[in-house]
Amino acid sequence: MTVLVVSFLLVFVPYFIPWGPLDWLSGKLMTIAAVTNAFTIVIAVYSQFRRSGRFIREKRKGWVYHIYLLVLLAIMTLSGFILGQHAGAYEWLLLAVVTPLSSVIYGILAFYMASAGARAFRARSPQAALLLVAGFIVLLYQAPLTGAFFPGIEGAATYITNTFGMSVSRMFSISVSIGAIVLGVRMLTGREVAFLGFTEGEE
Amino acid sequence: MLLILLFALTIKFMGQAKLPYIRRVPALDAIEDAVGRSTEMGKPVVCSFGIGGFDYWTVAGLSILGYVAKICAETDTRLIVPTGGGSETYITREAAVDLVRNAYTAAGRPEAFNEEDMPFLSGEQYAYTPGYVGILVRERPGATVMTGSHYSEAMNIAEMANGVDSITITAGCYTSNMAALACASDYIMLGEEQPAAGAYLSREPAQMASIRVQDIYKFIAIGTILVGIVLVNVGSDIINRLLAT
Amino acid sequence: MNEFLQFAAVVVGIFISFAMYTTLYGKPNPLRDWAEFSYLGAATGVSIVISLTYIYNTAILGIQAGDWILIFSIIFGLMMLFRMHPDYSHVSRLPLAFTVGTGLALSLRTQIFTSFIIQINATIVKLWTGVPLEFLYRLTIAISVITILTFFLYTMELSGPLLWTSKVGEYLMYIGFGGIFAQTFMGRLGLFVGYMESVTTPSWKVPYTLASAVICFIAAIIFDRTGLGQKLSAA
Amino acid sequence: MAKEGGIYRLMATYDKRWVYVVLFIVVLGPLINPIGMPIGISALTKNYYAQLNTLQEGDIVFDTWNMEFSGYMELKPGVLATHKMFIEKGVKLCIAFGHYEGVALPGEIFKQLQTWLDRYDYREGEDYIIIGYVFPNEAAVAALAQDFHANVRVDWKGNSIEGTFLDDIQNAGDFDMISDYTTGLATTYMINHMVLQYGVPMVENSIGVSVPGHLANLDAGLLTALLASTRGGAELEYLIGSPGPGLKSMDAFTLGHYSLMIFIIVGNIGHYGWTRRTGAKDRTGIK
Repeated sequence: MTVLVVSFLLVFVPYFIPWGPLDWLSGKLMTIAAVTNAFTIVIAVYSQFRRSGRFIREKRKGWVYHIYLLVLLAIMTLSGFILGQHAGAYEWLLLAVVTPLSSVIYGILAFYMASAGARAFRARSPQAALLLVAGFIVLLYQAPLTGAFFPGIEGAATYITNTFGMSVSRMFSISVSIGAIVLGVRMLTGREVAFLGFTEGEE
Repeated sequence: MLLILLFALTIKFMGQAKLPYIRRVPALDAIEDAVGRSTEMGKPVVCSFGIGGFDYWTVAGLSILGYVAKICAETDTRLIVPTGGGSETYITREAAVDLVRNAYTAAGRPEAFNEEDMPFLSGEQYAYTPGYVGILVRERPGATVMTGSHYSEAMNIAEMANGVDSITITAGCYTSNMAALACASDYIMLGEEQPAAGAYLSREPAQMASIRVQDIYKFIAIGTILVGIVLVNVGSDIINRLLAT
Repeated sequence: MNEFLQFAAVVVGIFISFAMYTTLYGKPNPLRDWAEFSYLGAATGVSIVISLTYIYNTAILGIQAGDWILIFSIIFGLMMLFRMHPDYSHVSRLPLAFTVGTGLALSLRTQIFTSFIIQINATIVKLWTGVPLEFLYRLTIAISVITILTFFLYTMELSGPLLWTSKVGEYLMYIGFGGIFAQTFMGRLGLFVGYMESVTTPSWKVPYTLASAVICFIAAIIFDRTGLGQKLSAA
Repeated sequence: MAKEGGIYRLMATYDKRWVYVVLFIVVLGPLINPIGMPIGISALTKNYYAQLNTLQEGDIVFDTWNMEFSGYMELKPGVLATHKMFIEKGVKLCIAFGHYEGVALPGEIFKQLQTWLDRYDYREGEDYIIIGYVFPNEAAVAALAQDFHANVRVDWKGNSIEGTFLDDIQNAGDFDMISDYTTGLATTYMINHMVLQYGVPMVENSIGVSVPGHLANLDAGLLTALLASTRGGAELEYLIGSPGPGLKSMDAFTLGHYSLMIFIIVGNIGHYGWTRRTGAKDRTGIK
């Protein structure tokens, strides 16, 4: 707890009271924190290993996939360290597997959004009707072709996005920041200790 | 200094222990109905609390999970809680497991609690998502309650849940996600509704107090904006300058 | 990397992508799982390498450059790893508290400005600037922000004027959502189109793309019809 | 499929997967043989173009690629067009990644820009330096903003950055502009710790998902310009008069939007016809 508060103050205060040594210290603390956080990847990987290990040991359905996964992981890591990041299996896998799939995985969301939109944009209540109309106008504007033929659409669309849409985002960022602040204070005043891994049982 | 003022205010209001009134969020009734429905159909309920660490949303999501667990324990409905998805979720998971176990114990049926139903689907977001979807496809739950901080995988899950026609109750934790989820799911807790619901359910003083404090801030914000706009338009930018400091 | 390897990378990449797209068919099938596990394995590998490189470049080199205080980052980091062992997980609480503390400080000290004060400040503007359209914009923003904020008040019964404003706020919010949904869709579509563009240029990729698409599509159907998919898939 | 409610019901409750198939076709089709539809230029993009034109030769731009490869797929046109402008103007770039997939980007991007690199003799080390993956989390961003050289000692290939144009950089304030391409990774942190603290102008290439949020920032003056998604990129290509992937994919883009709209219309017609006959209800999140 004390560590928490102290480290908080050491980074928090210098932002408002510019004073050489303090700035230096806070800067260093930030770097340290950054590096410390970087270590958590090891834990994530460890838990991945444990899970796969369980699958393989108990010969659960699909355990072969887990062996494949671990092998791939090993190749990737070793090659990355031994041959460096710009050569060998590491680079090849990066180009052949990681980069395409990371695009696909997010790209698939386009389909989900399409089907969701096609299902949800039905004028069945005032709210839904508003959603439908607004969404439709903006969609219409976003199709580049429309802009070429009816420049007028831009006015309507930007009016929707830059006023209503923007206000929603703004309201939201306001309320969330409030929430974050309050939660932060709760943590600092020790009202929220669960995040340190204490659970209700221990407290 | 404005910031210090805010902090002082927060602590002061957090200090006072009196439980404020909290409006009931409509989606809560939806949760009850959904769980009831899946009980009748003998289907399980899937409830997740996000892939974030202990942030604003996850705290709320956990309270809602506790509530769902309570109903499930009482009505003897199978509850599946996919966990993991982020490098911090190994902490939140411990809390969640405890929460659910307590709920079953409170309902007097500790033996019904089965930790195998709270699988840890790895710390990677996009290993978590297929795992989650896999659960939905295999178990075909009657209700899917997705709370806490879910990010781009939320659409993915919501659409799948809808595909296996389970009632989908989601909570959006950022704007574009809310807009999308509002379309994809049956009931949605829009942003702040989620913490409010969490506080309403958990009845935990800290959470309720913070909702109260947040409302006060919102009032301050509204007031400032109103006054500010009026002043600015009669030609005095005092508020802007004050805030700019 | 020689020509053939690059070519192979491209082709494999295209095929594995379409294998992943078979998710959309909504039925389990081994192709998809193969793609998924490949991604998981490879991506995890990358993240290990990169994170450790970052640690090396920042901390180790830093210490070598005489920045002794950075030694703590290593110590804390190692203490962090005790999280993995249930009995000693308490050791990791110190670095955890430290990182949470600093993180909290970092976010609080600025977030309150960027997403609270400045946002409010930006809403307080001269409504009438002589341009009617501008006036419309600013008025709408002011009204929307206020009304929507009232929609999110919880510790009091919404009644009288509040009820009214919150209703208005709700409607305005749904208009906003309409726009936002469209923008989000544009984003995702852009991503998809962008990727498809990259697998169709230069034009020699096209046959491979189409072939992979067809193969994967048919495979998905077969796996579903024959029930093989259920048997061979990972879950 | 069409039981009571007939065709209407079919129109209201068709199998989702038809949407998927159609989307695939309308996107792949025009990409394989383009149609070349005209496009309109949005005000946002005009502003972005104007902002970039304020840069002088020799200015140092902090060029942060806060995107996964997927994000690059969406922002590609914007990224390429923007960098063409940078190269043409002889701006010095300090390139950083916000995601580990970033290491795959330079090869890809500079391959696309090869002709421009040659034409303006734009070299790594002299004109641009890649400092690699330096933004694992908020703390790192803040630290780097406060003291650049204490946090960055070598570039992504391990060469020291001593004696390069980066010697002029002490803290984030010494950059003339931040040009960010974001999928929402480190961007908020950069706004908090660089723009807010050191007042560096920041221009943003944002994926469509983050556009609403960044519009608020733009309006609040935290960002100086915003380029929205693939479409913005295409428009920028049009403005700098160098057609690229963006303009090529605009047909697919248009058709993709139109197809969704058609599905919506069909759905609504079906919904009306169906629900009016049989009091049936279908569900979504909107009350």
